[in-house]
Amino acid sequence: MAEPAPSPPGEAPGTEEKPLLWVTRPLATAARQFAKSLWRPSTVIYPFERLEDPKFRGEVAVASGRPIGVGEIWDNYRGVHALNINTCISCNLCAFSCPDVCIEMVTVPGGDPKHPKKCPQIDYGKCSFCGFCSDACPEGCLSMTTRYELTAHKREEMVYSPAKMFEVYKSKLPMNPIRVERPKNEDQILLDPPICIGCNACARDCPTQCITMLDIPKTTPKPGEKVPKRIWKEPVINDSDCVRCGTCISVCPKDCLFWGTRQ
Amino acid sequence: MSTITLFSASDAIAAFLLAHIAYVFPAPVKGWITSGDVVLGLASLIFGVILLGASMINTIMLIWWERKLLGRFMDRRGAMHVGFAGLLQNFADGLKLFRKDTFRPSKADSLGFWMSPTAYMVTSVVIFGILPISTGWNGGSLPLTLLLALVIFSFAPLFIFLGAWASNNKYALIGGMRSAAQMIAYEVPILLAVVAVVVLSGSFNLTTIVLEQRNYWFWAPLFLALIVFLTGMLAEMERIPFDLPEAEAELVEGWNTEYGGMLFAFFMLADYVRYLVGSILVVLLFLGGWTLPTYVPSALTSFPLAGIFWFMVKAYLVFGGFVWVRASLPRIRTDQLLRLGWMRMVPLALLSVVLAALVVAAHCLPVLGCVPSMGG
Amino acid sequence: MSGQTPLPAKVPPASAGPSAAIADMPLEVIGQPGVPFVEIETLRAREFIPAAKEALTSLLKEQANGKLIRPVFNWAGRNSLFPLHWGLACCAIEFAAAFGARWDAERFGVVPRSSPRQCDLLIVNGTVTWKVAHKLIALYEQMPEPKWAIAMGNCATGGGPFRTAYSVVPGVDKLIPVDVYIAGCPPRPENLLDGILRLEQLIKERGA
Amino acid sequence: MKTNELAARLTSKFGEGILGVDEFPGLLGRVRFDAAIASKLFHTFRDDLGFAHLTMVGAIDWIDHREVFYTLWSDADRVYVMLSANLPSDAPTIASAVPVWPSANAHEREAWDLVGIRFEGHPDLRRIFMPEGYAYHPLLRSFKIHEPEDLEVKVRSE
Amino acid sequence: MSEMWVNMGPQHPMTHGLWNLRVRIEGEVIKDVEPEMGYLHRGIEKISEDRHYNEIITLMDRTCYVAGLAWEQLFIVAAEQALHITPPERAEYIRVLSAEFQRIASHIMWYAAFVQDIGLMTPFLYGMRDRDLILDLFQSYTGGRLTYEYMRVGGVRNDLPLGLTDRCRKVCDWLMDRFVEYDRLCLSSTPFHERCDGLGVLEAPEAIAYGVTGPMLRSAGSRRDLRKDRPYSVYDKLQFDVATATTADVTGRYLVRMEEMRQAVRIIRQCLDWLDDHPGPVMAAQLPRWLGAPYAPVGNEAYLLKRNYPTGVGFSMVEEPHGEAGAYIVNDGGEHPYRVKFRSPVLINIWASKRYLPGYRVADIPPIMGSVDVCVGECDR
Repeated sequence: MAEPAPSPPGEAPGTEEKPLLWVTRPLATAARQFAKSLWRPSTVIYPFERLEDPKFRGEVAVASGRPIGVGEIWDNYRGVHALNINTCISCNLCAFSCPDVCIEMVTVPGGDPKHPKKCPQIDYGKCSFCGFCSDACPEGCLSMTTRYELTAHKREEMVYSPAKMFEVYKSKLPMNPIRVERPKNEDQILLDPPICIGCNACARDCPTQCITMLDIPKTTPKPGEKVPKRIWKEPVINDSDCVRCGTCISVCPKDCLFWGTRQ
Repeated sequence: MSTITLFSASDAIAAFLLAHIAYVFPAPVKGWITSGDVVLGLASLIFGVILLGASMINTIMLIWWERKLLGRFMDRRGAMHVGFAGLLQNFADGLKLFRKDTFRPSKADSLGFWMSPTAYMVTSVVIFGILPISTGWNGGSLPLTLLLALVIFSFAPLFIFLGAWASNNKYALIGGMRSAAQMIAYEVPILLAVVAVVVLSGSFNLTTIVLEQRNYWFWAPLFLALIVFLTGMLAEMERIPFDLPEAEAELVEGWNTEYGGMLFAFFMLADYVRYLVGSILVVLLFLGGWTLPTYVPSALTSFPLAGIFWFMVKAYLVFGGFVWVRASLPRIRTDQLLRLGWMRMVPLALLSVVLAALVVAAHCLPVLGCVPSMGG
Repeated sequence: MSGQTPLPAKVPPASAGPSAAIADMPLEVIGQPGVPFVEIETLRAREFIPAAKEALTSLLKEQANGKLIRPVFNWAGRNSLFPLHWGLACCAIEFAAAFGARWDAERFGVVPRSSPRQCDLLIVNGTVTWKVAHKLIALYEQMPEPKWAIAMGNCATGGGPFRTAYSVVPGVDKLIPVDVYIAGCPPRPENLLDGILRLEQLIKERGA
Repeated sequence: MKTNELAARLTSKFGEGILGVDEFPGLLGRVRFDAAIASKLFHTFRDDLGFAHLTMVGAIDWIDHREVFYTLWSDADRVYVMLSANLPSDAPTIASAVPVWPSANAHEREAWDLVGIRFEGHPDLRRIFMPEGYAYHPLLRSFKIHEPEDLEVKVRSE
Repeated sequence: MSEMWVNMGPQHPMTHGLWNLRVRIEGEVIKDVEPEMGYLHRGIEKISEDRHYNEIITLMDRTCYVAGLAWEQLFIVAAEQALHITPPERAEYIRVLSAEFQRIASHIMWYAAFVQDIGLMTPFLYGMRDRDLILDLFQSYTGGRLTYEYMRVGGVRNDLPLGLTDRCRKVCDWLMDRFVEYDRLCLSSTPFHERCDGLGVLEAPEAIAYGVTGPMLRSAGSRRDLRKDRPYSVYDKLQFDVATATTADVTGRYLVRMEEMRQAVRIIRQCLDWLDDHPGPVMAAQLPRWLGAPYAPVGNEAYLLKRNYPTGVGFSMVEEPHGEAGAYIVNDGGEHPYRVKFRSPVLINIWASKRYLPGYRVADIPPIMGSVDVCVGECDR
């Protein structure tokens, strides 16, 4: 056990404050603050003034007695999501990356009947505004705006459909500008060729269309082995287009795709 | 007497009203209605209503004043969106509280629970009624107004304790006990400080006390007594740093924990009436009442209702001082509070009585050429 | 002094009735024995009483329709919402910040009170667990009518990030009726103020 | 003190009771011991080795057995050490550390509440987080997290 | 008045959160206390077992909602140890910068709540006002006011934006002035000393026996600070003093926290200077994407299948604003940790109230419990 030692001296004066005439100093401090805030208290009159207004930024704010602008770099704030439906590729990455499982992919008009277009629908009664979804979005179509007001009378109003989020997008609110860099050594999707049956499921469901089924010359069949009467195809993945969503892995009926690093 | 007093005004109103109401009645009734007794009765009623209205409006303005002041002390704005600068905020609060459910907890004592806020309210308003505010506004110019006011002022612990006990809540009970102990303890220094004033002015009549301050206000010779009186008033009014009975941090809301709705509004309003009364007493006893120093240009004192105006300005400023203290000091503990009362305030008050006597003696000395200002 | 001021002996008939004859007559004469009861006064009374009755009836009717006093009380009620001073979890910090100097919720007459008896707004600011659920209900029931509840933040709205946990109530609307939901984790103080303003709008529309 | 010194001292004193002293990143080591010598070992650590501060008591459910771990801090050596004992799943009982370190009180109640470890000699072994009468020990692997929909059904039925 | 049990909580202005202090009083004197916890038990340890490492960070912010970044750091240190990852140095400095700012914000929050307990209303608003400036800084680089989700396994989410260091310096200067003002309002007033001196005394040997850590222990004269004794992150490269007091009472804890804020400003200034001179990456270069990337679509089970996971254990103790927080992570080679165990300093500090409360009066409970700095989120988890 360490033995008691006196407190080391701090950098600033003020630690040696001692009572002076009972209560005069606190009274004087309060009075000083009173005089300071008589004309302009630090209150932001919210519905009429907003922190993101230019008057609370930068030099103007400093002139009014604050050390820094209150709303400095407001654009980084993580608020309500904006969704650009037009560029959404239905890759499901936002839904997968959501820690709170509040994103549901719902069908929106615009896809072909075989592959309906699905866009995220966010339940703000569960969303924790962590920003993982907008970080994960490979196309940058789901991003977080600086809008923070979101109240509702009914629980159902808290669920934001893609159309509603598209409206937020169209309102041209400032978007969160910080984009997270992708790591350089991303895992790739590799194929286990002997298992592949060439079913085309991965290429069909790939949101970025980066999988092409190419003819693969099969090795000469051994004598007696039956050669199927079809063309052998194998998926080839274009790494630069791949967003690593893993859809192909989940749809593969034979589990022949897996994660790894190509040597 | 040419000046219009509050009572003469209400008398005139009563007579005017009765004369008009009398139109619709047949002759015998008419004669009775316009007789002196009825007019006097109605005049008293109007007098009471005016006093009640004045106390309520003043109280509500006092709450507004405190909220705005406190806001500035705290670097914020306070109520500002309801009415101009939040002036209507407290009316909204009051109306809302009057409309809310008023209910009694099932285990509370019915009589005490209902009675104590009402009695607390009534006694508080009565004190306001008997205090003179200007030469005209002079409710009960009794020879012993000061004593009467202080006596009614000290009824409060009884009702607080009654309400606290009746609500059958541990916090409320502790708060009520603290309140009673604290108020009784601070009666003594307050009375001693008042004795100093009485010694100097020679009267228990508040009007006389104010008139005695025409040469100098009493705060200068009786500075010690003023300090004691202010401290005592803070304790009697249960404000920070002496708001132990309502100490939010340990006793939720203190003795009015179980009260809601209208009864809570009664407690709240009565509290502020008491704050008002406390400020008024300070102005009356030490700050010259409705008078202004003679060097003040007469234009400032000659407009209608100037007395009431300056009196209220002083009272609100005194209350502003209470708010200032509230904004800067922490709450102290019961034992410390009582120790402060008995060990510091009582000796100081005694000392101030001696000082007052010395001042009076100095007046009487022919050497100084002063005229003794005894009597009244 | 004023207390001893004698009654004014004669009140001048400053603004007398409409009739010139009455107006000219000295007031104390009326009603004296021997003075005849003037017909016109009876007429005035007959006019006055039905008029007064009609006015009173229409007032009562308006009151019954909720146009007279109710709007006043509605205005009072929506402009002085006292929330309960109760911190549950993370949102309580933003709740406190909303009462801080920068946002100052007291501007709208929102003053937190510690005793539920004096409150009319329960702001559920945080995660509600099963252990505290019955206490929440008790507090809500201790508040006198009319009362409102705001679910602040995701935990109160739908359980938020903790709704899968074994101990958490997934949404406080399972326990008490909620009037306004506020999204955010936690909501900014502005968002809370926005919710309170929205509740005021709701009270105005719905009446309460 | 080094890990091997600690191992030597403990083994010489307790012999079979010490099942091993492992290297542990950032700590002096992890002492695996037999639950039977728990009380004596605690006294040794506090009185002889100077570990006056018990910072953490926790438990892990390894399905076939449960593990209790204690982390101790020594002001003199400025180092942490971890003690760990394996308990059988059907009777997870170990001597309480409260007589040695009073701070173990809340930790052990938590371990009882969440993982169901019984601490013998604990003065007040009640649930600390979950309400009294709760039927499960939630941090056991056999306890599955409710789906929120299940809970909603439960709420509605209540 | 005879003895009675008084429940202070869970809805009570003194508690600053959801817990219940049952007090047995005789007159106004406390005879015995019994803290009851668990009203905010959210099962964070259980949820963590079903979450990916980066996803647990979102829980950490909510575990301790006044010191989110400190708890993020606590978890990250343990997780990186369990996963055998070394973050770049710049990320470490940014973490220390954030944690120290968080310490100031947390202590200011404590100050605001504490002075309200003893009846001072004004400093509460001053405290909240000054804390908002720090939150503005956090918002400008993390994007959140209270829940940041900023640190990641292997680094931090993004680098500091341009010009932030200057703004931080301005805020530091402003805060140093405000600390003087705080002291003027409290230390210079006699009622404050009458209210706080000699209350809740817990001497060092008892504090250690009862497991009390943090400012409460240092106020008893013990120079124990994990940043010095067992330096994690880059604390061994920074100059600062350990704040201690000798009185072991409420005033002592006040002094320790005030001095810690000044020392934190000192640390922050050193970090800012270093960060200005050393640009670089803020995320470890060699990270498998599933693990250390800023995001990972772990909701997709296929994403997680068929990978080679490392195994390991992580143990970290961090000097959090409330005391010493600990994390123990068992990684048995899966995408989720097998078991996460956190040590909350607040739980133990409250628990020790059985030792330091009896004997005082009911009116002393608010200052004494206020000086503990209660954050129920991390206490109940």
